Amino acid sequence: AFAASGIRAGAAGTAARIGYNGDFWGASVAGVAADQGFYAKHGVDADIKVFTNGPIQVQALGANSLEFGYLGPGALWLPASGKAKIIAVNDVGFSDRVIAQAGITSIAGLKGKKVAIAAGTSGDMLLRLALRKAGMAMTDLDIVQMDPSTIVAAFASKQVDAAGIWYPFVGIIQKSVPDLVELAKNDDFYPQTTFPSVFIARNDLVEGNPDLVRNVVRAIKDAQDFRAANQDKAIEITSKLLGIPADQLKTEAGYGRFMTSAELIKLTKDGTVNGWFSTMNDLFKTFGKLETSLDPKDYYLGDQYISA
Amino acid sequence: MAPKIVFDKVTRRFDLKDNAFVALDRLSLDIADGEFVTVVGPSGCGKSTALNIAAGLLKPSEGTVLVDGKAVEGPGPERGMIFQQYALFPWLTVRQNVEFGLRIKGEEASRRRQIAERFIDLVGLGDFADALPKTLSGGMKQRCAIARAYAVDPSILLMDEPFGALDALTRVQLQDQLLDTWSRERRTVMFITHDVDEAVYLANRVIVMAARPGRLKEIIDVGLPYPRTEEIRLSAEFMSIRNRVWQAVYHQ
Amino acid sequence: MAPKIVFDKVTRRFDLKDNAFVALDRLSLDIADGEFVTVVGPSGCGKSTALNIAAGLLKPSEGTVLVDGKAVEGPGPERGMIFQQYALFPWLTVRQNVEFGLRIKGEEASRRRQIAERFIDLVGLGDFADALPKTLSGGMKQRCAIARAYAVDPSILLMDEPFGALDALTRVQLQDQLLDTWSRERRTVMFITHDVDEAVYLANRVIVMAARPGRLKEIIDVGLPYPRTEEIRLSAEFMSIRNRVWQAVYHQ
Amino acid sequence: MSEASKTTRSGGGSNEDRGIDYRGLALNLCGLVAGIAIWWVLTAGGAVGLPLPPQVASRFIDLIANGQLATDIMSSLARVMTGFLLGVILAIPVGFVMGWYKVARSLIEPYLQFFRMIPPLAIIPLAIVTMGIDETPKVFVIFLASFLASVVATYQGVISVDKTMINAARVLGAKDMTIFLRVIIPASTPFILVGVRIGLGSAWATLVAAELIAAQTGLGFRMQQAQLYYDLPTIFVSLITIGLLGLAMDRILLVIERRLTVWQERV
Amino acid sequence: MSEASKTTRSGGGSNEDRGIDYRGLALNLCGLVAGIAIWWVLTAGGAVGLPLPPQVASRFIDLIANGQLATDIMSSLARVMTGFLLGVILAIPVGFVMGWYKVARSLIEPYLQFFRMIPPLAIIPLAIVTMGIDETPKVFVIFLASFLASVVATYQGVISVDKTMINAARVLGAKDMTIFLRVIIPASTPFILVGVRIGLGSAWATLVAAELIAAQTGLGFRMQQAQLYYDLPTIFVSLITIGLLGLAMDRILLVIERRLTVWQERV
Ligand SMILES: Nc1ncnc2c1ncn2[C@@H]1O[C@H](COP(=O)(O)OP(=O)(O)OP(=O)(O)O)[C@@H](O)[C@H]1O
Ligand SMILES: Nc1ncnc2c1ncn2[C@@H]1O[C@H](COP(=O)(O)OP(=O)(O)OP(=O)(O)O)[C@@H](O)[C@H]1O
Ligand SMILES: [Mg+2]
Ligand SMILES: [Mg+2]
Repeated sequence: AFAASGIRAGAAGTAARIGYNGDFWGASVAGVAADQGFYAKHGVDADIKVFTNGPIQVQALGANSLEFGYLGPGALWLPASGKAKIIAVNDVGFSDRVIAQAGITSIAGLKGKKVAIAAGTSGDMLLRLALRKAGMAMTDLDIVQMDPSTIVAAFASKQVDAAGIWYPFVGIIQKSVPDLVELAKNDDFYPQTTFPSVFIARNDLVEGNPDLVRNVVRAIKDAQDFRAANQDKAIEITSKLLGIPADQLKTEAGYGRFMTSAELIKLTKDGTVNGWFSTMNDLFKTFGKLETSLDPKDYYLGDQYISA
Repeated sequence: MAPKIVFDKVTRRFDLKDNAFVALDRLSLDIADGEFVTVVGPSGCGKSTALNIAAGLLKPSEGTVLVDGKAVEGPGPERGMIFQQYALFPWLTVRQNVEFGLRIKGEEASRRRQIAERFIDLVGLGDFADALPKTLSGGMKQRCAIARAYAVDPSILLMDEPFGALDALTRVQLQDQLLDTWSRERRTVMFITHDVDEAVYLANRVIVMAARPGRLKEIIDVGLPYPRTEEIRLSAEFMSIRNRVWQAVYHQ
Repeated sequence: MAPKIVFDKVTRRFDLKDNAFVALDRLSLDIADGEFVTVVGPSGCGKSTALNIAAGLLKPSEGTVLVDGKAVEGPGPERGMIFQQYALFPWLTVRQNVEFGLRIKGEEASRRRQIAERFIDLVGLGDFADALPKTLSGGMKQRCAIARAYAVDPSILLMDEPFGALDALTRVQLQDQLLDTWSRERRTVMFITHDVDEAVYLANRVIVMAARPGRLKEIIDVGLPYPRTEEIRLSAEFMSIRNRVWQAVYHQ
Repeated sequence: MSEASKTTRSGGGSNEDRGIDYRGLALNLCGLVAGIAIWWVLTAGGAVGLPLPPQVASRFIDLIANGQLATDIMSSLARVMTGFLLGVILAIPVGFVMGWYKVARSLIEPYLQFFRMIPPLAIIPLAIVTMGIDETPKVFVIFLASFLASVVATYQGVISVDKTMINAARVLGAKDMTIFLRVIIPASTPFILVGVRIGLGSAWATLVAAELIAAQTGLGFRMQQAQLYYDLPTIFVSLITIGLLGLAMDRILLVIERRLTVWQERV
Repeated sequence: MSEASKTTRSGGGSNEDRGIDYRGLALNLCGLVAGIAIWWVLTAGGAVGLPLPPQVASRFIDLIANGQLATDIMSSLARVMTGFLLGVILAIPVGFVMGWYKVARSLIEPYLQFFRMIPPLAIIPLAIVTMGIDETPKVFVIFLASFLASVVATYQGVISVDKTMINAARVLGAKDMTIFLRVIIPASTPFILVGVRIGLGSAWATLVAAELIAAQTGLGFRMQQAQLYYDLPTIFVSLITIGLLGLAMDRILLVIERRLTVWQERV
């Protein structure tokens, strides 16, 4: 079937292996670009490959098994430590939440409570932001680390008091715990701090094959504009690509911005995007994930995105 | 008096790939309480098969074996058995092998040890009580199996070529010991042997079997008095019975 | 002529927990090419140990065994062996067991089959050529082991109580067959038995061993002419040698 | 009396050797029905966060209908079969060498035992770096799991072979290679088959980890993806398919085992 | 000539039975040195994305110094030991029941084989819902892995026991329970120990999965956390510690095995 394997979009052009994550935000641009022929249009013979997470794609880049990839916000420290270059922002996420069992009404109320997080994910980071805002530290809580899908089971069976997690998981938990409380969401920190997802390229390509990078960025931009203009169609394409029912993707898509390339050019030009990355780096540093980071200028190829 | 063991038209077949092989064909035989019968017959004539059925280790395909009037359902400690291949427990020492049955009987440790000691000495393994079976010679293994069977003091002894691996002197000693306890304690003994002399020397009656299919051929009453002595062994009567058995086994 | 097999002060000890057990104490013995020696002695006197050392399966603790003037380093197909416990390969049929050595020798399939057929018939297992060992009676297993050893046609035959589990008639037949091929093909045979009659009937010389420690006690020349017949077996000379051997074994 | 108390048991060879064991199959079926019933009762009671059997069944039908299940099965099966077969085929000679040559044992064994303890997940980064992201690293991870599980059993099989069997072969002129092929392997078949069956379990249980490496299709990949959306019916379809395929392969091994070990006397 | 060509081999019992096998240990050491050398050469060559041995060594020292390694070892060891012991202790009677009673076999076995194929990761959500997030589900996941791996071997051990041994015991008056304890268990010790050793591997290899469940300390937990930060030295410290602890436990099992199977004739 269509969903079955990597799709070669167009026979002609420079070959490029492009990774993506198997969820709506990770897959929609790659899916749309392949389905609508945007890669071919810009002379890229794309071989798109699905991955389960970003760090594996960085490993694959490092092993020369991949040219381009996709990273969620939790993995942004990888380009920040020089492991890859960001060639475009995909979108910013608004699906993260800090949720708590009924009865807990504020972040302050989490003191000493059992809080589940999947370490290094955007849910983890949102919790940390919320704590900082409330003048608390992680050590004030009883943090338990788990796998994201495990948090669903743990929260639903009331094994934990709170969690840093995201939609669609929050929606699923709501089915069994309808009275859960949302203590924090991404919007609370927008626009100063937000969690962007990005497209990346292998370091040596940027010097070695700038044409290919430019062409891929062009295809990405076309796909972003198509996605923003035809949301239902984009969902349908992604659903077919991933073999996941459209309604599940639709829920997920409800928590993004669907930014156009024009918007992103604007945000890049006024430095907002670099600001996001700097804030992320600061966060990573306070979490102890990074000791030193590169300047976003050195790994986000904003100018290329603008000019492509 | 009711017989102790009754073979009632016992047939045993083994399924082979294409057909069934008849190892034992309608064997009927009564063994009286306190009787000593020996079984002789060519290799593969079903001697071990008959003994295993009496022990309850093999089910007859047809017919029944009764012990004390009750159909045999399985093995029991009142029927002691000595296997053709010894079947010692390789993880136990000689002493532990001999004590195995006593432990099951629930004998307490000191008594167990005492009984085991006696039978180990009886078979001449006193110096090897703590040896593992793998360190024993063939004849020593066989003697250990004999001591193990004797130790539980069963009222019926089923013995499958128990002295086959023994040298002549040890063999004569154990024959005499066996006859001695048998006559004192009135056990019932069914004893397979290839040695016609031995068969005649020990038995009240010699059961002669024939092969293909395995079946009863003839029963020969020995009728020599007990205790049997070296004198009897050399007597003309012994010789004549011995020859009759030989004839019965090997005459077409 | 140089002897075929030389035991030169062969000692074998087994390590036990606290001390070493001497199973064989400085055994020295020459066996001439084409000679038939039988070994008798009480159970546990080191007969199997000596045979295993000659086969190259056991290393002597001291001393050497020479075959054709060369020290034995390990087993070889020129020294065929029949084990006291048969040691058949349970996953092979009778025929495959007998063919095993031929296959190693590199005989081609049709010839292999032909040779195997001959020896299987010789031991009377013709109808059981395709049976697995677990379906054989004790005596049948032993006969299969005999056929397997004969089939590779070794110039030396080391036989550990090879006829112990056979009925008297089969035993006599196999004795005569063995003597027949031995005298025709001038094999060297070292043959362990518990049966003094058998020892005398077959041998050029009877090696008598004693126990604790296992050692050579006496070598008795038989000196009866071949072919040996039923007549010889009944002769007074046979009887006297038989008695000498018996005395040697069981006299203190 | 004799006719009345006639016992007709077929005897020595157990029934399983030939034909189909209907009673066993019936009991298998009972077990299956009972299992599903327990699942149903548990989930209907709402106690456990599991999907109901009919939900899973309908997802099964969907995934069969759109061909996705067939594709996933094909790619996973290919990976598992390749990795598993390579693993057990290598385990047999390695187990032999370790059991037979003491030097080899001292050199190799600690490494084997060491790597047996390492979770397959930890091997993945290394596999990607050295083997890329195509089929090779996936098959390798599965191969490693089944190899490491089965080599212990083969090794133990080799050292448990009855010494007299080996002596018998040596006296018949067999050299090491022949002893290995014609004595050690058949004599340790029961052990080897334990190894093979445990290796099969390890192979399937490692599938999900293997398909973390840029799999495009496969049951393990599908399961991970469904986990992103907490799509329990799909997770269950994958799990049940993995379990059933593994079970079927195990049954085949069992039949092979019966064939290869008819010579054993059984309880 | 006899004195000159004297061969002094200690004989029947192999040297391993008593005392320490220095030659074996020396070879073990050689293997170890060679392994580290290969690792060093590979990483120094820059071919593979691995940390250098000295980096790992210095991290080892750090983690020992600040006590973290000790804490991690203690909590992981407690989990693995409990789960593993429970698993193998249960596997022995279950293997016996399956090997001995045909009805039980038909009912239980398909489930065992089915669950053997399921990756431990998939069990975790269920374990959390039913057992919470404390030690119980972690131990349970490890228990399950070692149980499922070792039960196959025990079962095979039971059905491979020589029939004549069982007959000998029955003739001496033994009933099922005695036969199980005094015949089946000793006779199938070689198989059971294969099961136990494979179970040990599964237990350690499952540790990482188990410590996904809200662990606060532990080697698997530490490794996952290091993975988030791409902290290769720490990952290696955890892996090596897991491997070494597992190896040490395996050695202990091996010694126990030697003790329990002195009665076997060995190659
Ligand atoms: N499990 C089995 N399957 C098939 N055939 C068998 C089985 N057990 C025994 N037989 C056959 O039954 C026949 C009788 O065997 P049995 O062991 O009773 O002989 P026996 O009289 O004891 O012989 P021996 O004196 O050689 O021990 C033999 O031909 C043997 O092949
Ligand atoms: N592996 C071993 N470990 C310790 N002792 C052993 C070992 N093998 C044999 N022995 C001892 O060596 C002695 C001689 O054994 P061997 O098997 O040679 O006797 P044998 O003369 O063949 O006796 P039989 O006629 O009973 O077969 C015995 O006392 C036996 O206990
Ligand atoms: Mg018999
Ligand atoms: Mg002997």
